[in-house]
Amino acid sequence: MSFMLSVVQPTSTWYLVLSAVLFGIGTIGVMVRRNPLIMFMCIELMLNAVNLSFVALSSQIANIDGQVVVFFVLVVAAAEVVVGLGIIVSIMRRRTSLTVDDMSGLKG
Amino acid sequence: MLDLVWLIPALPLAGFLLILLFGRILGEPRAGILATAMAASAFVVTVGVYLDLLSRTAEERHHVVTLFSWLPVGTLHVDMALLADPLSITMALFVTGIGSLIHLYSIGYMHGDPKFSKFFLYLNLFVFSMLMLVLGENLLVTFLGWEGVGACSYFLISFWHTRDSAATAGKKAFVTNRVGDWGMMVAMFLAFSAVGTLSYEGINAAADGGKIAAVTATGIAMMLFVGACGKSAQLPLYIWLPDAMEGPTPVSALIHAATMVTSGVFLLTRMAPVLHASYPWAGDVIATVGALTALFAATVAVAQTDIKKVLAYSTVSQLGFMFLAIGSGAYVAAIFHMVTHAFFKALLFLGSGSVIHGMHHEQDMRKMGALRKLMPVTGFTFIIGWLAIAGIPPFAGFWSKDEVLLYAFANNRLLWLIGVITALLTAYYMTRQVIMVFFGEARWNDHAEENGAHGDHTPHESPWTMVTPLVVLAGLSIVGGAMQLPFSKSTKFLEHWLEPVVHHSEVSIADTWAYSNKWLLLVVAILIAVSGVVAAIAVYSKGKFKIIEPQILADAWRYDSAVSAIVGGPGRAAFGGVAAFDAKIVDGAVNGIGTEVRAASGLLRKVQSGLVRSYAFVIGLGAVALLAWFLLRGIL
Amino acid sequence: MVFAATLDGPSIPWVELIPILSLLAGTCFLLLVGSLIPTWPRRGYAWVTGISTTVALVANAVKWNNLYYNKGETFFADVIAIDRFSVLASITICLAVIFGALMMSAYLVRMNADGPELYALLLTSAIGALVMVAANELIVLFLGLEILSLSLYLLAASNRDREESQESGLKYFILGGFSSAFFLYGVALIFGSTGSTKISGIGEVLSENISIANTDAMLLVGIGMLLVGLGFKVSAAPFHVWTPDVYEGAPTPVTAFMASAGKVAAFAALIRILAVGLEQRVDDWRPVVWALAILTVFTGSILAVVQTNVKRMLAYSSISHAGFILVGLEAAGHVGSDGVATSMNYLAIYTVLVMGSFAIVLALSGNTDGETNLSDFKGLAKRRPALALAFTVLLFAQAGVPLTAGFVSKFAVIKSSVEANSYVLAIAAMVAAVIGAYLYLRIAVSMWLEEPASESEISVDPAVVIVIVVSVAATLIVGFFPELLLQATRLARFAPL
Amino acid sequence: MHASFPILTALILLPILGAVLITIVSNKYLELVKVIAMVFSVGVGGMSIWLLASFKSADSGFQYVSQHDWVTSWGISWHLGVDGVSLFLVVLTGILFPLVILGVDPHHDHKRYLAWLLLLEAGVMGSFLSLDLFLFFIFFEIVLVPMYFLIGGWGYDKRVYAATKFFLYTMLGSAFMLVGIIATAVLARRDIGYLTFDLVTIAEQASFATNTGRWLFVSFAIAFAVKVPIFPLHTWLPDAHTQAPTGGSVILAGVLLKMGTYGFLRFGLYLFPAAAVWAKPVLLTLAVIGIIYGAIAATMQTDLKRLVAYSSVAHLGFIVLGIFAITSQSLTGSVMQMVNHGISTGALFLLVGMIYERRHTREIAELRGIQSVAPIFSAAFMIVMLSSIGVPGLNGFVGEFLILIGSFQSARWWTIVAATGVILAALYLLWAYQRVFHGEPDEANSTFAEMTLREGALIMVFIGLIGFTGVYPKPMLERIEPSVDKLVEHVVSHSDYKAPTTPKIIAEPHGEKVGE
Repeated sequence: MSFMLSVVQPTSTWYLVLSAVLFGIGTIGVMVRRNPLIMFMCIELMLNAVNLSFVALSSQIANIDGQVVVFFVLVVAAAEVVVGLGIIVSIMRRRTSLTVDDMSGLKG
Repeated sequence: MLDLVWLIPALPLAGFLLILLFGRILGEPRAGILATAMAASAFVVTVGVYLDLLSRTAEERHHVVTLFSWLPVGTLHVDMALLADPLSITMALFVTGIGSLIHLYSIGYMHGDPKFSKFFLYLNLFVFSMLMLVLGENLLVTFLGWEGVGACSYFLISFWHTRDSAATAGKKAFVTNRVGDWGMMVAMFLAFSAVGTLSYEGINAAADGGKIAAVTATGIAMMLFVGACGKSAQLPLYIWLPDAMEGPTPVSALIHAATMVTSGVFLLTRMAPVLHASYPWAGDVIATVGALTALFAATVAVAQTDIKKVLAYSTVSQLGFMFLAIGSGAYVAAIFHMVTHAFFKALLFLGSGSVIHGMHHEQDMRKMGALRKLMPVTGFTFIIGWLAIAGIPPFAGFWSKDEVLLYAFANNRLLWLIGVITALLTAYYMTRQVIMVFFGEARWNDHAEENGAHGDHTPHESPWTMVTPLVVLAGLSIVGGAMQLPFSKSTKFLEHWLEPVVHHSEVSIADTWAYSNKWLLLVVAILIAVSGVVAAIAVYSKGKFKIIEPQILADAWRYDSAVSAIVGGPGRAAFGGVAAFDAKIVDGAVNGIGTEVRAASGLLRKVQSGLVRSYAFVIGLGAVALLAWFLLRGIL
Repeated sequence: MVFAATLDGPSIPWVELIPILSLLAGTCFLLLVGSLIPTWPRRGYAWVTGISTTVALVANAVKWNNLYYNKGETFFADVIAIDRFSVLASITICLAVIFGALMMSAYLVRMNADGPELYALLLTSAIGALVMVAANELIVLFLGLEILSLSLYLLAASNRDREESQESGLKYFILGGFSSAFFLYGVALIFGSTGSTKISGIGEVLSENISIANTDAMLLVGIGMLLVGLGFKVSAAPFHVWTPDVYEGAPTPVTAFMASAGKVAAFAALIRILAVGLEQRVDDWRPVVWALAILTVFTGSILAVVQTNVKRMLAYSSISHAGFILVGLEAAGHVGSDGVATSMNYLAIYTVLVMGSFAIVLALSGNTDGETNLSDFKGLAKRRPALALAFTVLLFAQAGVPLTAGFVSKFAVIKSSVEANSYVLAIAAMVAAVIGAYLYLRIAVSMWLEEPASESEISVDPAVVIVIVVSVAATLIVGFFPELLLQATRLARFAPL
Repeated sequence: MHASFPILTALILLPILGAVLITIVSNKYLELVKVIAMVFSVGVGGMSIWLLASFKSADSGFQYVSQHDWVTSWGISWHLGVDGVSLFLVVLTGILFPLVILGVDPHHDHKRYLAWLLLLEAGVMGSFLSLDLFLFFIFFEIVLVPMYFLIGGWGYDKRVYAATKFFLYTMLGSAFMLVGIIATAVLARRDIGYLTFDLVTIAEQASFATNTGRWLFVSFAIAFAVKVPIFPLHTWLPDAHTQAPTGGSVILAGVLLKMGTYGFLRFGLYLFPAAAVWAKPVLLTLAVIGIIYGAIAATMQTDLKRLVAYSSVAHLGFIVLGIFAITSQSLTGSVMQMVNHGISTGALFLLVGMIYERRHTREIAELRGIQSVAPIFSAAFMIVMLSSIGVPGLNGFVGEFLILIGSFQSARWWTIVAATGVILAALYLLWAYQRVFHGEPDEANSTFAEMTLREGALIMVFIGLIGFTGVYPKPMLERIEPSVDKLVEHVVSHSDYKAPTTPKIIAEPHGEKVGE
């Protein structure tokens, strides 16, 4: 019985895999979505996936640093939100609807 | 006196320079007189040198005057040096002698030509080059003259360069000669690598001393012969000479009859020891080519209607005789025939020139006739020349030609036969020419209109400047044979004279059937000549037989036209092909790379679509590639 | 362990921080006083920026002098490394900031949009850059990177009147964030596999090859992720895609700055990580750098061939320059190579060249900041010969023509590459350089060999003149006397190695 | 001038100074600009002649050497020197430039034109004088810039294309050489003990592994082969020559191409003897191909200038043949021919330029019968042409003959084929001459102006050189030969090459009779 349970007992590997999956989702999201806000969220998703693996790894190798990192990352992410939204808003000021595909004047 | 040998070429050179600087100021006729004076004084100096040589013993008849060191590089030492010995002085004598006569003649002939002084400029330059050729102490100095005469011949053939035919003829002459020059250069290279020097002394000494392997010697000899074929208009390179008649007639007389064209013969005589040291077949090749050329040209001469063309082909034919002699090892005979030929062929050319001059530059013999009366001196001298070349005793040509045939017989009877047939034809076509020009009824009146000539176009005798040379040459053509009479050792003056030059190489036919029966051959030769003359008279004067002048002969067996066709057709196409290859393929590749890069650029641009998503995608792809690599590294 | 049981933090060596602090002070001053006093004397902001940067520069110079006999050390519990390498990079960056400020002032004056914000952003990004080059700790490095990038995003988008500026800002932002995520993931994985985020620490761990729970693969993947993130910042193909668009769209002074300071910082970080942290894993990353280098030189030079916008051309040329620096980096992956030094050498020279070039573009680009087409350069030799000559010098320098700094830099890189026996890479790079030369020739042709399209008077702002003169002078001086620079860059070393 | 005066350095720096001065002087004082250009170019010319006069002919080593440290951390030094091989190229450079500056009018932008020309002169001088690989490369490469602007700025209709092609093609070549140079220095460090780019040090002290040496040689050879140019890398040349302004063409043909052949001598044979001997057959073959191919291509050209350009391909083929035949005569001939070709072809380009000035066309088909209207001009052209054909007594022959007779010793069959080139040379030049100068002038050409005094004086200098060198080459030969012999010895001692020997017994000047 306990053996059965032990199979479903999540190990750090599970978290790593999960974070990898999340990261992948985020990546693909950036590649396929058009709406800048959603792309932006995908990036946030990627960052948080990384946070997850930091936590998992730090517990795995018994090193607290990894968990400290998360705070830094969160701060950075917050800063990014500010900047990103700033830019998006300033663009929105000229045009009502926006997909990044509209912003393809520069090319070649 | 011998040390003054450098004066011989120096004088014409001075003349050249003077006319180059002051030609326009001098103008006509002073430029001509100056040039003639220079040539004449060169002749005087030559005579002096000749006498000096004569006063020495045979061993001492050999003097080198080194002017300066020309090309000293490593083991190669080439001096600008002149060699005075019997052979070179013999050549120098008749080059300067006949040269000055022709200068004199030209004063009259070129009268009124706008480029009068330039003509003499070239003439003097030619004489200078020719003298360098014959007096050169080593192959390279000779080559200097060799190319110089080639260039002058180019200038003079295309002297009236506004005539396209003249321009083309000049170019043809130069380029064809270059083919020969190639041979001569290779010969020099071979000689240098075999002997380590280019001086005749060195090479000939080595050859006599058996220091040159037969194969090398043969190589040198054959290459020299290639050169000779070019200059001396032998098959297959003779084609330039007939066209060279585009030049003024004095030029034809001087360059294309008397002097330049014989330099091939001279060269081979000069290098006789090498020829002697080479395989026997080398001589046969030369003799055969000579004989064939002689016959070939003679047949062609039979059907020519241009007064100068006849003489041109006859020249080719006579040169053939000389090579026949060389190939048979009869160097003396070759030189002998060369000298006599110089006399009578110069005479004939000048005569024809006088005729052309008198006929207001009409060259077609069909429009001549009965000029004997109107141009008595010209006619008389021309007839002498005719008898000389036809081989009628006791004129010069008879003796020399007989000598050649004698050696030919001793060497190879088939070649002798060819020679005899040639002699027959020679007598025939020369007689034909004399009849067409000087006898028969006058045909020039009915053609006068066609020429568009105005006023009085009755032919007239030429001025004294032109006639005097004719007389002198006529005299020489009569007595020229005296320098080598077959009667006894003592009458063979030329042979003694040239002895120090060719003694190692000259064949001895003393104990051959031919020698013992030489009088018989002599008689045969006479009969041949006479029959040729008679036949011609029968055909052209008496009209006994109908005239046979097949077109194929008039067209010189279509050899020349065939060559032109090949050069102008496939040859030119091939050249064009190369040029196209260069533009399309070689350069095309270069430009192709350029366009390829541009294309690649255009292609890669597509990636820069400007779409953020696709950029992210590219980055993602890159990331995947990198990770793939690292994972592989990790797993392996 | 950074955080000991007691709570006294690590001692702070303020002296070492003077550069960063002075920049920080400058920023605060600009923002506070700028918001309090609305109207400033002309170019006042630029002066403040310049002064604070100069202070930083001087401080760095002094530091360099002190470091002449020792390589330097690390502070904050080995988080910040002040060594010859970082100081050299810092000096370069400070120069870039000063140039940038000068161009910025000219630009804003012309747009009459002078204000403190952009200068503040300039300074903050400079701070980020300084942190990056000195960081001996991946997270600190990440922070520096983000400070730099965030400021640059804003700077790029700063011209609200130009669609392109906005677009470039957005693109840069999205892709930048995207790539930093990769970088961060890499950090995480390396942390997981080595148990350390200190660059030197990682090096030690790997050299002692203490085996820890996780597999080697994790470390390798981590390295890959790091390379993606930094490859993006240094615009190495295929992570270069953003460069042309952003460079073209951003205001010219900003382009110049991000092309120089941004690249220096990113490369410094990359070099430090690879050469110090992953020294043991040379065999893993060298082939990748090799491939990236070849890909980058060719992408840059080939794509430049058909461009018609000078700013874009320069963007592509900067890509191929990045390729050349990677060549140097690849050489650094061999034992006893001076690849690091030559790469830094290249970066320093490249900074000058790119600054000068963009300064000239700025001088010509008119009030809308948009007239940067090749056609706008037609017949420049007839309109402003001096300007044309200066640009020609800078262009030929970038092409690597001898007696210019550009040649020195290329020669140095190729030399290290040859010394490292990577001949193929060296030859490939040189061939690419030839292809690239075509681009410079095209500009030269339209300047010298074509008739001017417009005769309008070109007025060059004195600030820009300074930049141009200095950069051209530097180009030629270094070109004729390479020793001056070589002596310095030769000393670039890491602490605490 | 006393010996301690750094004349070689001056030869390089003076033109640069002149160029700088010209750039400073305002456009308004055009005459001043011209004067400056004249003074400096003539000054340099004079110095080069002084160099020639005071050159110690017996000395086979480098003379007037001046050496100063430059980039110490890379072992690069400012190392100049002149020997028999480079002497006459330097003199040629010194003579050609003033002639071009005085004799050819660019028609517009004199100031820039002259400045570029002087820079070009400095570059050319430098590459002939450098004894340091790095230094040589710098000059070799820097030359492209002024030449590029000369072609592009003052050339004819397709100038930009030609200039760009020239620049990129040559630069691509030197790209390989740069890697080669660095590799050479780096690899030589093992034998020498320290890093140096000094040519002499490397050539004398370093020895490369067989294959390494070959690779290095190839990397150099590519650059030189492009510069010479050797078939099939020659196609930039016709374009560049045809589109360049007259002055440019003269310089290009006169001295720039020689940088390639000179490079083969100095940095091919001298630096990598073994590899050079190894590559001998290939280069000989290419040279011979170039001779024939260039001549054939020249024959079919319809553009007079293009024809001359292709003739250069053929002539340089001879030079390369001589270089890689590696005999005393062939090498001396090659050096000789470098100068001769510079004079003859330079003069040809001048004359073609004069034709263009008068008729504004280079198309052979549009020219006709000029000899009737301009005899003196035609005479000048004829003389120059004959020298280019290689008629004895003119300079062209001396070099050509020495090359051939020398090559025959070590490369018999190549030489025999190459010698046929003299036939073709006569063919294409005489044919062109006939089409341009012979015949009746049509009315377009009937107004063809006779040579002016200035032009005449200009050409006379060339003709004088042509004549003198052809008749009395000894002064040149005795200065060239010692260095060349030294080079041959160097090759022999550093490779398995055996210099051919000619039988000494009879090799005396007109040797005494042997046998008898």
